[in-house]
Amino acid sequence: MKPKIAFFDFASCEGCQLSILNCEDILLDILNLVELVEFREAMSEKAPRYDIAFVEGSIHRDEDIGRIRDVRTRTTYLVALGACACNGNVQARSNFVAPAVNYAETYGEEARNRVQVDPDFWPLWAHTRVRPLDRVVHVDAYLRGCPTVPNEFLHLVTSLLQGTEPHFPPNAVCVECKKNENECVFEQNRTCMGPVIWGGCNAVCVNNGYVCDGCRGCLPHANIEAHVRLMRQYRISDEAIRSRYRLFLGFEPIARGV
Amino acid sequence: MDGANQTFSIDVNHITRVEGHGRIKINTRDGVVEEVRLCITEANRFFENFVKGMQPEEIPWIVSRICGICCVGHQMTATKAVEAALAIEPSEQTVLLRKMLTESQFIQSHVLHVYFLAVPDFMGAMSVLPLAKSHPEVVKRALRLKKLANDYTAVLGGRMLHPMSNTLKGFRKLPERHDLEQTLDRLRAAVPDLEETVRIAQTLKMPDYERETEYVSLKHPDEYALYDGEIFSSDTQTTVPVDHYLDVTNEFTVEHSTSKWSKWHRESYFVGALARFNNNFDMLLPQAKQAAADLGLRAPCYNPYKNTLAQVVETVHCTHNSIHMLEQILQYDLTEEDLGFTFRPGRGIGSCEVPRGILFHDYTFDQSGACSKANAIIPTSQNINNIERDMRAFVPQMLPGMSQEELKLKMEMLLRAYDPCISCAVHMLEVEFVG
Amino acid sequence: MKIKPTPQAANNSVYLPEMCTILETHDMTEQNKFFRVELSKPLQHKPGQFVMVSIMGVGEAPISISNGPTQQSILEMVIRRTGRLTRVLHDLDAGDTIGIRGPYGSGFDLNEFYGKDILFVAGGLGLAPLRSLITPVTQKADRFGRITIVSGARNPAEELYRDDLKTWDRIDNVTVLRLVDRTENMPWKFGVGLVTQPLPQLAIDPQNTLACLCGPPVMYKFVVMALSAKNLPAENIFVDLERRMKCGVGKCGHCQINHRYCCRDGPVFRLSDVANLPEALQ
Amino acid sequence: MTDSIASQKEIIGWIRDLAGSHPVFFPERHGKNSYRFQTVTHTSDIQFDHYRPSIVPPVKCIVPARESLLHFEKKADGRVLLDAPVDSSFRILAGVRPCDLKGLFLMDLFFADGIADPYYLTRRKNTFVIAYACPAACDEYAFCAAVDSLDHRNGADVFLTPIKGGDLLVTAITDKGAGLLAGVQLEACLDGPAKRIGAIAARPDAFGRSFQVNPTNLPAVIKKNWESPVWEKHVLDCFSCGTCNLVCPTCYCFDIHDDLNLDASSGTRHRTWDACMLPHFSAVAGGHNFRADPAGRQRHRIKRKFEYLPEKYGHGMVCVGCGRCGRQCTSGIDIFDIVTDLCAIGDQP
Ligand SMILES: Cc1cc2nc3c(=O)[nH]c(=O)nc-3n(C[C@H](O)[C@H](O)[C@H](O)COP(=O)(O)OP(=O)(O)OC[C@H]3O[C@@H](n4cnc5c(N)ncnc54)[C@H](O)[C@@H]3O)c2cc1C
Ligand code: SF4
Ligand code: SF4
Ligand code: SF4
Repeated sequence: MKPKIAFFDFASCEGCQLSILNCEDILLDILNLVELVEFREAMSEKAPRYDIAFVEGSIHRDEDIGRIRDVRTRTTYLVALGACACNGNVQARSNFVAPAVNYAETYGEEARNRVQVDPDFWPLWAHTRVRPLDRVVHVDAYLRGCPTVPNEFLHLVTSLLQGTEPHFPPNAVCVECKKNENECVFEQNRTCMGPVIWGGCNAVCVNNGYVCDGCRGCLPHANIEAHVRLMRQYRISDEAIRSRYRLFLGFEPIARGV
Repeated sequence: MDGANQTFSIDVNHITRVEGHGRIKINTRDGVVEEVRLCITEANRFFENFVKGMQPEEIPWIVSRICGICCVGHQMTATKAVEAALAIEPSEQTVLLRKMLTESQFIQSHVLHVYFLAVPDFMGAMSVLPLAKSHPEVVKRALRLKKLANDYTAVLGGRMLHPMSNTLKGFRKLPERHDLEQTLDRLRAAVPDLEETVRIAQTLKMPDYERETEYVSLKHPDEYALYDGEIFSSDTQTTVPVDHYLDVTNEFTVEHSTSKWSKWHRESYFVGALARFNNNFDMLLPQAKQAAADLGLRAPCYNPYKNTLAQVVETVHCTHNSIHMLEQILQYDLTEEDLGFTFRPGRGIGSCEVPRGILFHDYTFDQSGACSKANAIIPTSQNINNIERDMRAFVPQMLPGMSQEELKLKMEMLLRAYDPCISCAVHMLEVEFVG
Repeated sequence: MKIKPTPQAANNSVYLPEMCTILETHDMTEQNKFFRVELSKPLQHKPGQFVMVSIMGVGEAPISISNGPTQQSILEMVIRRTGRLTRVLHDLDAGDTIGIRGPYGSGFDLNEFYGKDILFVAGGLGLAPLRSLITPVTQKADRFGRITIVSGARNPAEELYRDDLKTWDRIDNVTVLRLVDRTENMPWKFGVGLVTQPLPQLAIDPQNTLACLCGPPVMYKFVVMALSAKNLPAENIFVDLERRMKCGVGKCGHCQINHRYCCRDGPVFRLSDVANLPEALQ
Repeated sequence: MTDSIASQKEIIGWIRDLAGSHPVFFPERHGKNSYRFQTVTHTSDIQFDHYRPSIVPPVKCIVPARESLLHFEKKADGRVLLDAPVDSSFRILAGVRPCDLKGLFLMDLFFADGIADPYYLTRRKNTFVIAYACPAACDEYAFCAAVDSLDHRNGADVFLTPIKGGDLLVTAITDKGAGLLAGVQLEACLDGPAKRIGAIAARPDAFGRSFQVNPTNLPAVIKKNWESPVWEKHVLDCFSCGTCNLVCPTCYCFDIHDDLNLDASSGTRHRTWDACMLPHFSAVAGGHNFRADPAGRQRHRIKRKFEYLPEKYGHGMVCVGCGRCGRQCTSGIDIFDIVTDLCAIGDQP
């Protein structure tokens, strides 16, 4: 029987779902292999149970927690889709600003004062803290990156179809940089997060003339101390290093500490 | 059962086939509409807040994450704003490449909206999936056009979403000549698919509702304004400079909304494809004008459902305009540019049209070299006010002859016609229809 | 000048498996499944060798040959469910197809064993490869000295090849010592303890005994210590080692133990050779 | 072996001509500071004067970063069809420096050893090599002389030696090489050996970096160091990123994995470059990792180059001294420094 798959989203740009819709060449093939039961971005149907749930976005509010827990109870396998779901992505940087300040910045001083004294004030804003999914529910697999990489999505789907789990080797972006024969950006007197970042994106940013900013999250074995020393050698101030780590890695322990 | 003399409440939570989370609530008592509300339930990601402290070149790259489907638009607008702040003048070559990048995303976003999000409504389908079986040729054409547009974006930007090639002053990596040539060939070959798209759009039966409002878009003396121009109002028929955008958007908070709303010369205004079409019809390429004629779309048009048709017209325009731009750029070799610049503190404002309407970004940099203040006003948050007013106007008109289900569908369709991108609405908003 | 390329070598790749049909499977324990596979021709293997088993689309892994050398076109294996490939293997049954290439590795040289006392020490799944040697040895038991088989399992339910152990035990010069780490409240009438436990009591003639060990990495150190205490020279001890493998033919580099390739130079090593391989028993 | 003399211009013209009818790879300038072996086209910049070892060595043309080992197709009736096509296309590697030539020569041994690897060997058989002798060290990272690869010639089909006056001594080493040169008008040279000696004499005395220890004694010195503080010292800043392996002309470890097509029945078994410095290189199912600490992996890498493989194959160091790993390591960890430290310790009584 075809596995039932469903897509859900929380705070995100929804680009990861779009990345999958963007696999035009194979979209119809995929739909032959699975039964798509929920995909709010492209369809109106809803379903009570699914085999695989792809969840995009980070968790911010109490109501998000309720909803992701509900998804977890309905699905056999839960995949964190994209950087927001895997590690909080860019918005995790807002964790470094107190919620009241966030409101004040966006909605004015008055809002700041009220949000602090009136718990019922604009409950939708009950912004707690930007968290990746696995801080709230168990996650079975991670499709990293901002946006997610279609090839990894395919590997995941074909693995599950065959009754096994996907495997994403914990190798640095540098590996793919070498396979693409890129000149290392350090060679060009620029700095890169690649050595501590989980590869799998084919080093696409370096391939296209940029550096790696680390959207796929830190490797489990990342040698952060060495990376900070390396950045300092390139005369990057500690403050700038911290800010750099807080671009995409705001939720990683390192970004809090550097 | 029609809605006359009925007491009911409709609550559509998690509206489907729109980007982001929204909710429509309608309450009627004895056939009288008591309340119509549109709530946006998307969690705020506080972009304006957390970009503070970032380096100038980081900003366009990070704020593209506001929205997946509008990522190019956000990146372009932010690039222009930061360049304005730093007094960076991009070269002609850069501007041309950026215009192509912009139009590539118009094609992809409009094709996605028309085929995946809107057409199923008209064909009575819950989604595009059943159409893959019943109308495979339609779905295959949609995928073909979308793929072309996506590949076009990737050729220029490095990848389809959150492209990294464009940066302040220019491109980190220039597109390969070979890829540009191939894109040109493919765009030319796509013309029949476009004609077919127009033909399908002709068959869509648009609900017959009109409400005249203020239409706001960029306007440019030489071209159909997408990348550049000044802010134009259909009410005054004049433009104001982009730097005065705050006078246009006049954001205000309303009791039932967590977002700021916008209004200019009247209670609400419309941004997006229909506004551009109404305001800049003359600048459309002949092929696009022809498409409009084929669709029976005449400027000015006051039926918001026809925003979808205006998107079809713009798709035709962008494709033909891209063909012209590619022909132009292929006449000379692209040159690597020095992307170095000297920093200066200051404030800069940028505006572009994105598929869903006019977009503003505003950044200030202090002496430290980092961003100290940021603001972004997104088309969808400008439109929400207008959408709710459309709903309030249409629901009483529709009620007498319509079942609850139909009414619900028509409201969803109306919302979808605006192609709202709620993820973009970094300004939070809540519109409730409770009775 | 136009140069003609050397013509393409037709499908003779070492990495090309033969697709074979599974004849029989049964669950031996919760994690271990027995497979009997039909080949197109006899494997011609030596005891202790292994094959690469694959499922197309999932991957490939080294698995020990568990049956003794035979003229039949049969391959027997015990596969533990641990990862990506093995979990899919566990879903297969008689009639399904898997890829096999091999046999690979050094293996045991049966000739060396004739006339000798033999001590087998098998921990858990280690009995599967050792069975490929125990089988020919017990079939011609009269040509060997005393044969002792120490077999350890985590608990009674985890014991492999129960019938074989019984059969072997019935042979005159064969002693089978069955142990479990813990009974875990299951019926068990044999020994309780680690495989090292009975070793001090064994009468071992250091000059005329060969010992073959196979089990989890932690086992070797302690068994070797116990055997050294009995003065068994390192030349007389064989260890069957396991490493990550991709190619099985000494190329991919994953299984290297210092300068040796586990797949080519092993997986069966003489302990005296391993002495200068600090990575071997760590 | 025949010698002749040609100007650089003639040789460049010859390479361009070859590129008209065959894929020819030549190290071209790339990025700020690097070179890449790239297919020669009419816009290629072909010159011999400037060079730093390319980002990845030319052996990438023979073992690409990813190649297919076999295709499979599962039929509805349960049969599985397999096909293992071997790439037998033809290519020329030109401008290969002695370090990489030695690298190729060693790779030839590795892949032919034991059960031969048809993918490598078939491509290699159809690969012609035009090598070029370096007149001076390419940069401060090179130490080819210290590991005896500077004068390596085995494995080339044509060898180009720059001689006094700027011309090139063109030596057809193999019949294949002579074939490549057939039809090219070259000035015959009768004193090739003398010219070669002259070219060597004209090189700077200190050619690149050198060790305190004679190349032939290196394995013995490295062997003494199993437990050594040197290993830890040189991984303090290591990212375990594998760059040092991936850019090495004699690293050949690979991974194999399957990719299933979306028809869920056909697909390809691929082999991709792997690296023993990567953390999971020696990890097995269940989580045990036989080389879990970076120092152990670093030791393994160094010992392979300077002890294990030299002893096994008997063709000298398996590090060819190109300097790529040190040059490209983001943390500046340099195999030359590691070996120097080991030699220093080894010298202590
Ligand atoms: C010589 C030899 C004989 C073996 N005999 C048996 C046997 O008879 N029965 C049995 O159940 N197991 C045996 N193993 C172990 C078995 O190979 C692994 O359990 C198996 O590779 C796990 O593969 P996987 O895909 O399920 O696991 P994953 O963890 O998903 O591993 C992925 C890949 O890594 C490699 N790999 C992972 N673990 C190992 C490992 N322990 N050894 C070698 N490669 C590994 C394989 O290429 C494998 O496909 C043997 C190993 C070796 C080296
Ligand atoms: S550019 Fe970045 S990812 Fe690439 S090799 Fe250098 S440090 Fe690694
Ligand atoms: S190179 Fe870095 S920033 Fe770019 S996609 Fe990969 S992990 Fe993300
Ligand atoms: S290149 Fe450097 S950092 Fe990377 S694994 Fe090698 S020694 Fe370590």
